[in-house]
Order: sequence, then structure tokens, then C-alpha cells
Amino acid sequence: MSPRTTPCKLLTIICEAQLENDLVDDLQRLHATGYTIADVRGRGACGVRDAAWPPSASIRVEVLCDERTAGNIVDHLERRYYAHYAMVLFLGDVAVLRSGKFTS
Amino acid sequence: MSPRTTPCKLLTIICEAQLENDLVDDLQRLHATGYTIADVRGRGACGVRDAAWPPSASIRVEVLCDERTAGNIVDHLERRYYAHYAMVLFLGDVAVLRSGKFTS
Amino acid sequence: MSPRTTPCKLLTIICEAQLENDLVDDLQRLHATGYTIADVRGRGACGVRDAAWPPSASIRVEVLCDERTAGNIVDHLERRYYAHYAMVLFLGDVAVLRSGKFTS
Amino acid sequence: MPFEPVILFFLLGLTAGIARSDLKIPGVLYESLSIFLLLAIGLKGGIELARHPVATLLPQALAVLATAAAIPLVAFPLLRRFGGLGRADAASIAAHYGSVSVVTFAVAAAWLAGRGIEAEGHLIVFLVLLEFPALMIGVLLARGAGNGTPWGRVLHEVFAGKSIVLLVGGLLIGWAAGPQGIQPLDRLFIDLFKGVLALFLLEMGLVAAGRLGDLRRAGPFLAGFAIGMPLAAGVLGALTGTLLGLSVGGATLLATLYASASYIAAPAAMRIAVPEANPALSIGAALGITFPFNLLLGVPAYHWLAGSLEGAFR
Amino acid sequence: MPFEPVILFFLLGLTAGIARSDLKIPGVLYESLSIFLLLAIGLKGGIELARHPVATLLPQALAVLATAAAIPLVAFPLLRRFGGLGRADAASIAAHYGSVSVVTFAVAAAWLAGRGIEAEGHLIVFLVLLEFPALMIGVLLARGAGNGTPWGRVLHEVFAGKSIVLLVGGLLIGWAAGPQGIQPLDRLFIDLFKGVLALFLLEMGLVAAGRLGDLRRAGPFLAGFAIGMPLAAGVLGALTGTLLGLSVGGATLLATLYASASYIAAPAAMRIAVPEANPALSIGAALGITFPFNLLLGVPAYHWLAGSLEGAFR
Amino acid sequence: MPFEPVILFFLLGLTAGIARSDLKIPGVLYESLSIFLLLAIGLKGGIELARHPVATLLPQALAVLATAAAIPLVAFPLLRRFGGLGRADAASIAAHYGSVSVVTFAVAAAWLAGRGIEAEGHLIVFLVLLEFPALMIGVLLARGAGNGTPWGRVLHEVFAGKSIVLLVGGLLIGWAAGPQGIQPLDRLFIDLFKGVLALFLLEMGLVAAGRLGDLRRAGPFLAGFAIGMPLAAGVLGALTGTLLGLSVGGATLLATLYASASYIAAPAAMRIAVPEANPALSIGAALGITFPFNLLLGVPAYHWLAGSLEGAFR
Ligand SMILES: Nc1ncnc2c1ncn2[C@@H]1O[C@H](COP(=O)(O)O)[C@@H](O)[C@H]1O
Ligand SMILES: Nc1ncnc2c1ncn2[C@@H]1O[C@H](COP(=O)(O)O)[C@@H](O)[C@H]1O
Ligand SMILES: Nc1ncnc2c1ncn2[C@@H]1O[C@H](COP(=O)(O)O)[C@@H](O)[C@H]1O
Ligand code: NA
Ligand code: NA
Ligand code: NA
Repeated sequence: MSPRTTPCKLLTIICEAQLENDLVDDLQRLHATGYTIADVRGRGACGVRDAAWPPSASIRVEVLCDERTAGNIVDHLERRYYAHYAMVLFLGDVAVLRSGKFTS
Repeated sequence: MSPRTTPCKLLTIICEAQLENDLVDDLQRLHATGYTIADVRGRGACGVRDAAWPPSASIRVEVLCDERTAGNIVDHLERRYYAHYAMVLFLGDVAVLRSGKFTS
Repeated sequence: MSPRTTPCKLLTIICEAQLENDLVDDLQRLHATGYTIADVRGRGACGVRDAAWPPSASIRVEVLCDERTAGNIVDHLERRYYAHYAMVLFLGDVAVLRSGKFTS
Repeated sequence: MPFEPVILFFLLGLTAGIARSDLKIPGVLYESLSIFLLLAIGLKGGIELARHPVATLLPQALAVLATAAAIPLVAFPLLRRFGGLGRADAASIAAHYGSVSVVTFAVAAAWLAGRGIEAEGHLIVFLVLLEFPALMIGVLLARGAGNGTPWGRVLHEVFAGKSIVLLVGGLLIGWAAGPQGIQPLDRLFIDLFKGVLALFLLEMGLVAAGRLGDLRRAGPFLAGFAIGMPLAAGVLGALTGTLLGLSVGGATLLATLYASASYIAAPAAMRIAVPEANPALSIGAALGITFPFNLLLGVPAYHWLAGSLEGAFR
Repeated sequence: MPFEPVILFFLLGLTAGIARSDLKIPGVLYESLSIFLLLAIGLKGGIELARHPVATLLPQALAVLATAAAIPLVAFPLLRRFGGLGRADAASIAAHYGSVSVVTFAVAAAWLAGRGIEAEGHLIVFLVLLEFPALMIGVLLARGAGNGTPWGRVLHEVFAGKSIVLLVGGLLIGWAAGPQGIQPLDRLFIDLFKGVLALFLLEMGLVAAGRLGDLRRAGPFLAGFAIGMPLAAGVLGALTGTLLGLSVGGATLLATLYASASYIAAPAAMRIAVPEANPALSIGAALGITFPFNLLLGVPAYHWLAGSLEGAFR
Repeated sequence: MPFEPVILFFLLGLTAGIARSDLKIPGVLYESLSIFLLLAIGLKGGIELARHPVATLLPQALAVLATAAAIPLVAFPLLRRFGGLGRADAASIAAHYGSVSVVTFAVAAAWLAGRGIEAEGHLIVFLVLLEFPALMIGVLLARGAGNGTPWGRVLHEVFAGKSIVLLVGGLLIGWAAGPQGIQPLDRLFIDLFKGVLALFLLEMGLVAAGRLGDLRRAGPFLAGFAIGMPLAAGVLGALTGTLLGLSVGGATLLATLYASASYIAAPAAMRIAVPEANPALSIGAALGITFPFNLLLGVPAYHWLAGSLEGAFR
């Protein structure tokens, strides 16, 4: 990888669309420097979520952040939402340009 | 990575939107525990697919699963669709929380 | 990973939707063999981009390519857009099927 | 035809969904149509409000709110004791049935209009008023008034929720602008109302088809509740309407409001305020059974009831 | 003006697309408009059906189905032998031209209405009937009746496909509810029809602009086919219509149906049933050439033809 | 009511946005409504054009273009010197205020119609003409005519931009088809115009609510500019209109055009042509202050002005 890139965590959250407002507040409070959201549909342990109407709509949230922030976010989401909401979390490794943008 | 996360495969499929119903059935049959779908547009070997009308719409399907399931899905898709449909597949490594959710 | 897959770079670009036409031309000129685009919203250094109207809409562009092409694209984007537009770039490693499709 | 023609669109959607047709109504169209319907209903209510002095409606409105509050308060212990449901699920279902369905109301109004039966216009004002109290009662039943309920959050969810904002906003605009001020907008909000309702019912049919699986899991008690509860609430509504001196049409609409179960505002509010509740149960019952039941059989039944009560009491 | 004004919207879209304008009609709007158009056409057909005893239409319908079946059966060997196309491609293109284009039909009907030319209302019923047989013929031509064709899958794709569900569903609703039952929906489905058609044509222009590249690759034979085939099919349609005793307007519409090529139902069905066929060929010809040809020149030509045949045969 | 009722929808959206309601108008609906509004305005203008010989409009049009060009040319040095803004930002803001807001124009036309005040129909033609020159001036101010400005790219962005394509396209269609040709489309494009405008204003209120943060950062000079500039431009417009012999209604509309700031075409063009400019400044001022100011206070003020000038000059 080019010397100008820096390793970074990419946390992806797939969850019910109704959580968007809360989640966005949580991310800000937990010092994520940004996030990206897409509308998605899918299936998982909570059944089919086909996005045909608001209660069955889902979102996919990506957060680029350092490892510590990622850990904090995962902890918080697991505590606050995991039990009662359709939610999946996964972490990947990427390399970002101008990493200053993604550390809090 | 935190000790609470487990390695997992992330299979991404980008293909014609019209395959969605079939694909979803295939994934269930091949023991994927879930999937996530987003509407996308793009360009590839089959030309521009701009999503301006249904025949040129594309979807992006993500499947979190173990390595064996990923292999089975890739084999099946390659056999059944790859020759005649616009389709791209790629595999990545991620770490999931509560991995029990993603092994069949 | 299965012997039929080959390592490949996955470059993800998140930027203002208005750049789409230009970006797509740039990618073609820089020998990307394809791309995939999704509509997204988010927040970053340039503030909230909520996609409620065209000036605040964002896109997420994925390009599967070899390392050299990825480097060229990153260089070009950084020079041409990074200073004045909301834009984030990151690189990941994936494994693709039929890698011939993704090298220029 | 015994029922309103727009119901046929619901049946078409239901059939297409069950047949796994590739007919899919985009989520964005659903949202656009529901914005239209909520705003149009609010505007109509506001125009009615501009015609009536608010003061004269106040006593009626209080009586309506008071009797309607009985619905979730009765439903909750029933669901707990006889349905064996947990506190959260019972409270959430009670809130759905205590609140109202805007679309059921609109179909009932169309059914009456199709038969030339008059009804008081200010029933729409009651529709708006009945939308939210049951949601608050539901949260109270699930959590109690005290410890740890994030009331600020819940109140925000209810009052800043899409349906309240559009209904109340439309009401205020209609009231402030009055019939003449709104008149240039009639081409969109009044003339197209029924056509848009038909499209929305097509979509609801598709959505309902996707809930049929949930229903099977819900079990026979909930299925019975989803028919018995609206009937009982319909009797209460028809009685209240008749005692308040409403016309037969007006009492029919009030009965329909009491009998209907919310599936726009309630699912949104309950998901945030009572996350432990399983949405498949409340939505499955409200949308999968009560909604079609009211469309096909309930409305004519409430009309018959209102007619009988009118005969009995006057 | 020699042609229908709504065609100008198609030309605007085409121009904007060729100029690489940033005007993009969101895919969701395309889907919403096509749901509207299919449902509205179905409803209109259903109202006509309610007016005619079905039995009297039956013989005409059978004759129309039988002669129309000739179109794909003739197109297939032509495309194979003279176009040098493979079995799958020839079959898929034959299916597109054997099926019908709802939008071309609507433009032809508007063209006639703009000139005050009457046409039998039940032509819409034929539109619905002609939508699918060619699709089945196409699959048969590509695969044969036997070995390994997933007929269940194919039949499901055709009959549970969006356009059949909406056309047939609208037909049944219009027929069951009758003219008075549908009347409150007229504000949406009838009054706005032509405006929505204009918006849809704007979008189709943008889509067609994106197919021009495919066309170049398709080669001169297919370009010739895309003009010769509709002309030949138009003659067959005008002849059939005249012999069945339709008015000049009715025969014009039947000719338009025969001449038009599907680009809603056929691409969807062929992609699933005959995946080896290259969709760029069939869609490029049907949408890039035949569709604008029919809009601009075909419809007036079929009308002239129908008039001449009427003079000759009666 | 002192202001147009449709403005209430803007206030509803603004309130919902500030209250962080979960009411969100999908981006696709925004695009669909803006396509509708631009096309409908263009069609109306085209019909007017078909009624007037183009030649008679030409001298007026040239005078209007010439005086309107003063707006960005005056705004630029003001913003540079007194606002302390950089070249790019000053040029971009000047372009926004030199161009026009289609929605402000539509609200002003509705305000006049609601009071029975006549206005020349061909003002719509001026609306279309005034849309783009200021954008070119803005680019010139930012970059100079020479070295390195990608003029091809910029011209394409302006003339192939969505709003010009739809406005000019609609104009040409309306002009080619004429009033009778367009008449079957009136049900959609004319009758629903005001209702769609109301929905669009609801959305703009939500969007404007999201810009209030930008405003705070913009500082007091820009806030003053966003009110003073439209007032000054409005005087210029009313004066020009009166001297050209327009009616009071026509002069009011011209003043509104001069006073309004673009937030559809200008942000798109400036983002590509002058990327160094901070869009938060120009959009915050144009949408967050000038747009509501014109809706609520500006239009009545320009009307009063036009009336006074008419008295003074004739
Ligand atoms: N195995 C999986 N692969 C990809 N996405 C998944 C998977 N499982 C769940 N999801 C997504 O996460 C959402 C919530 O999952 P769950 O909480 O398991 O219902 C689903 O609706 C899917 O969109
Ligand atoms: N190199 C690439 N990078 C990212 N996405 C691609 C690439 N190639 C193809 N795709 C996506 O996969 C779809 C199908 O690809 P293809 O089968 O190559 O036409 C395209 O429409 C794109 O959305
Ligand atoms: N830390 C982050 N994680 C995920 N997405 C981000 C992050 N920062 C920025 N983005 C996305 O990139 C876009 C542009 O970022 P920026 O240039 O920082 O404003 C934002 O609107 C987000 O969609
Ligand atoms: Na109720
Ligand atoms: Na045909
Ligand atoms: Na201006």
C-alpha cells in the first residue's frame, strides 16, 4: 500500500432504519469523526426486512475510525440496541488517505 | 481486534436487479443465515448499467458467512449465472460480533 | 481462500453526488475496468450531508482494480478534488473471481 | 357492491404479494403517498375546524377522548391475562388498538359517501385527537410513570413523529387559510384523494401479504383479539357517537375510529419507546387481521350498529 | 401538428440524453409512473369490459390472438436465417415484437382522440390479451417444449410479472366495480393519464438515448428489421381489424398493437427465461428504433392503412 | 391573510425541521416535484410565447437582460470589499443573486392571482431568460475570461443542467404544441401546479431548517446582504418593469425575479465551475434568508413598490 495511506478500522452497522436519529447522536457522542449511511433491505435472525414500508426498512452505516473508537461504539451498540433490535455489526481493516480526518 | 469478535467471510455480489428473487432463494438454500441488499448502478464488462429503468438496475448483495458457505455460494453463482448475467463477486475478511449468527 | 480467487484492491470513494459524471469519466480514463455506485448520506469534515436535496446528496463509489490503477486513481482524485469537495477515500484488500475482469 | 371499490386495490395487492409477484411498490412511493394522505386529511380537518367554533367542539372532544382511553386500558389486562403476553407486548398492542388508522377512516368515509350518507365533517378533528393519547397510555402501561422512562425522548417521538406533524400541520394550515385559501390546492389534495387512497391500499395489500407469516406465529388468541377488540371498540364508539348526538354517519365514523388499529404512528412510537415489544405481534394483528376485517366487514357492521342505536335512543 | 404533442416529451428526453444533460429521472419515478399507467389502462379496459358482454368479445378475441401469434412465428426464422442470429437471440427478439407496447398504444389512442376519430373501447382488452402469448412462444422457440425448461418458473415470471398483474388486476377491478364504482377514481386515473404519459415519454427518451450505443453494435439487419417488422405486423393488424368489422379507429389501434414491440414485460420475462439472449439486441431494436418509429411515423401510417382497407373491403 | 397560504407549508416544513421531526421528504420526491415544477413553468411560458409574436418580446427581453446583469456586477464588489469575502465566494454568491428562483416567482404569481391582480403572461419567458446569464457572469468574475477556465465544461454544466433543460424544453414544447395541443395535459401541469408547489415548499422548509447552522457561521454581513440585496434588486426590477410599460402585476413579478436568488440551477453550476467557493455561504444566504424573506415580506413590498412607481411615472 502506498506510503501515504494509514491503516484504519471500518465498522459497518446494519440495523433498523428507525434507529438512524439515535445512532447518529450516539456516534457523535462517541467521537466518530463521520459516518456514511445507505438504505438497504435484507434478512437475518429477525426475519425478512424488505423495506416495503418504514417498519421494515434498514440502513447500513459505515464508520471509519481508530481501533479504540470502534471498540467504544461496538460496546455501546451492543449494550443499548443489540438485544431488542435487528442489528448486525462487523469490523474490517482498510487504509485511508489523510488519516488525520478519522482519529478523534 | 477485540476478543469478542470472530473472523468471518464477507461475500459481496453485484448483479442485475432482476436476479434478486432467485438469488435470495439460492442463498437460503445454501444455508446463508442472512443477507443485505442495496440498489446500485455501475459499469463493467457488460457495459453501463445506469438504473434508469428496471432492465438496467443493479443490486449489491452482502453475505456474512463462514468460509465453506461462501465457497458453496460462489460455486453455485458461477455455475448458474456468471456466463449470462452481469455479475461480479468478491470476498473479504471481517470480524463479527456474536459469530453464532453467521454460521449455518 | 479458494484457489480460484485472486487478490485485488477495492477502492471506495465517498463524495458529493454532483461529481458523479466527472468521476466516471476520470475512472474510465485511468483504466478502471468498472465501478459500482450507491446513493448515500453522511457526515464528515464538511458537515452533515443529508441527501434531502441535490446539493447535499452523496455517492459511494467502489472500484475493483489492481494496485497500480488504485494508486493512479487516488493520486488523481487527491489532486483534482480533495481540496474543494467533500470526499473520503479508502482502500481494502479482497479476493475476486476471474481476476482478468479487473486488470487493465 | 357491498363494499367500497377501493378495497379491491387492497385485495389486488394482497393477491400479488401472496403470489410472489415481482410487483413491488418502491418504499419511496409508500412514503410519498402517506405524506399526501396525512396532509390531505389534516387539511380537510382544518377546513372543518374553520367552519365550527372550536369552543363548541370542546365538550364533545373531551367525551370522545375519555371514552376512547378505555380501549387500551381494557385491552392491556385482556392481553396479559388471557393472551399470556408479557408486559411490553401487551402494552404495545394495546397502544396500537387505542390509536387510530387514518386509512381505515378514509375508506369508511368513502363508503358512506358512496351511499350518500351524511356525516359530520369535524370527525376528522377527532381522528387527529385520537391519534396520540393511546400511545402515551401504552408507554405508561409498559414502563410505569416513573423510574427511567425517557419521557422527553418518548414525547418527542410521538409529537415530532411524521403522522402527528402532518396531521396537525395540515389541520393548522387548513384552519388558518380557511376554505377559500385552500381552494386552489383542492385539485391536488381533495380531487386526487381517493385515487391516491387506492394506490396506497394496493401497497398496503402487498405489505400485508408479507405479514401473513407473522400471523401464523402469533397464534389463535391474538387472531381472535384482532377481530373481537375492534368489534367491542366499535360498539363503544357507536354508543358514544349516538349519545353525543352525532348523525348515523358520524357515529359510524366514530365507531370506525375506535375500532381501527394504528399502523403508521403506533409502530414508529412503540419501537422507540418500548423496544422489548415484538413488532411482529402488534403489526401482524393490526395490519394482517384488523385492517382487512374493518375494510371488508367492520365498516358496514358499525353502520348497522349506529343505525340501530339511533333508533333505540331517540 | 402531424404527430401527437406528447411525443415532444420523448424528443426532449432523447435530446437531453444525447447532450449528456444532468437531467436524470429517478428510477423510482419510472417505476411509479409505469405502475400508474399499467393500472390506469387496466381500469379503462375493465370499464369497457363491464359495458360489453364478455361472450360477444370472445370470437373476436380468439381471432386476434390467433393472427397475432403469426408475428413471433414469422419473425423467428427471419432473424435466424437472414439476420444470422442465434436461437436464443432470435427467439427473444421475436417475443418482444410479438408482445405489445402499452405506451405506444396509449399514444395512438391519444393521436386518434386528438383528431376526433372514434375507436372501440374494448381494444384495451385485446391489449391485455396480447401481452403474454408471444412471451410463451418466445420461450418455446428458444428452448423447445421439453427437456429442462423450467416451465413453472417461466409461467410464474410471465403471469406474476408486474405488467400482467397490474393490467389484469386493473381490468378485474374496473370490471367488478363498473363505471360508477370507478368514477371517484377518475380524477387520478383518467384525468391525469395523458400528463403522466408525457412524463413517462420524457423518461423513455432519456432511456432510449442510452441505448443508441447498443444500436450501433446491433448492425444494419436488425435496424431494418426494427422498421420492416412493425410495418408488416401493422398490415396484418389493420387487415384483421377490418375483417373483424372494427371501425377505422379500432383497426388503427389493432394495427398499432401488432406493430408495437414490448419493452416492459418482455425484457423482464426473457431475461429470466432465456438468459443466453443478449438484451442489448432486443431492447435496442424495440426501444431504440421501433418505439420512436411507431410514435412518429407508424401510427399515422396504420391509420391511413386502416382507412384504405375499410374503403377496399366494404 | 397578508401572505399566500402556500407559504404556510414552508413554515410547517421549517418548524418540523427545527423540531427534529422524523418527517423526511425522500430525496427522490424532491427531484420528482422539481422536475414537475420546472416543466410546468416552461410549458406555461411556451403557451404564452405561442400567443405573442416573439419579435415584439425581443426589445423588452434585451432591456430586462441588460439591467438584470447589473445585479451580480454590483453584488460582487460589495461582497469583496465590505464582506471581506474571497474572489470565489463573492463571485458564487453574486451568481446566485443574479440568477432567479423559480419557486419564489411561482409564489408571487399565486399571491397576485389570489388578489385578482393581472400580470403579463410572458414574464415566464423572462424567468427562463434570466436563469443563466448570471451564472456565466459569476464564472467570469471568479476566473476571468482567460487562462484555464474549462469553458466547454462550464457551458455544458449550465446549458445541459436540469433546470435549463426542463425550462427551455417545456418552453419549446408549449410553443410548438400551442394552447390546444397542451390542453389535454392541463389536468396535470396546470391544475395540480399549486398543490405541488405547496408540497415542494414543505420540503424546502425542511431543507432550510438544515441550513440554519450554516447561517450562524456566515456572520452578520452576509445576513444583511441577504435582505438588502433583494430589496435593491427589487427596486431595480420594479423600475425596469414600470419603464417598459408592464402592468403593476407584471412589474411586481419582474421585481420578484430580480430580487430572488437561485437555489436550483446556481448551486449546481457553481459547484462545478467554482469549486473553491464554499456552498454553505451562498446557499445559506439564498435559501436560509432571502427565500423566506421574499415569500413573507418581499413580494408584498415589491407590489407596493410597483404600484407607487406606476403612480409616479404615468
Ligand atoms: N449473514 C448475514 N449477512 C449479511 N447481512 C446480514 C446477515 N445477517 C443479518 N444481516 C443484515 O442485518 C439485518 C439485521 O439482522 P438480524 O438482527 O440478524 O435480523 C438483516 O435485516 C440483514 O440486513
Ligand atoms: N472493476 C469493477 N469495480 C467495481 N464494480 C464493478 C467492476 N466491474 C463490474 N462492476 C460492477 O458489477 C456489475 C456487473 O459487472 P459485469 O458483469 O462486469 O458487467 C457492473 O454493472 C458494476 O456495477
Ligand atoms: N469517519 C468517517 N466514516 C465514514 N464515513 C465518513 C467519515 N468521514 C466522512 N465520511 C463520509 O464522507 C463524506 C465526505 O467527507 P468529508 O469530506 O470529511 O466531509 C461524508 O459526507 C461522509 O459520508
Ligand atoms: Na382504535
Ligand atoms: Na407486437
Ligand atoms: Na435575482
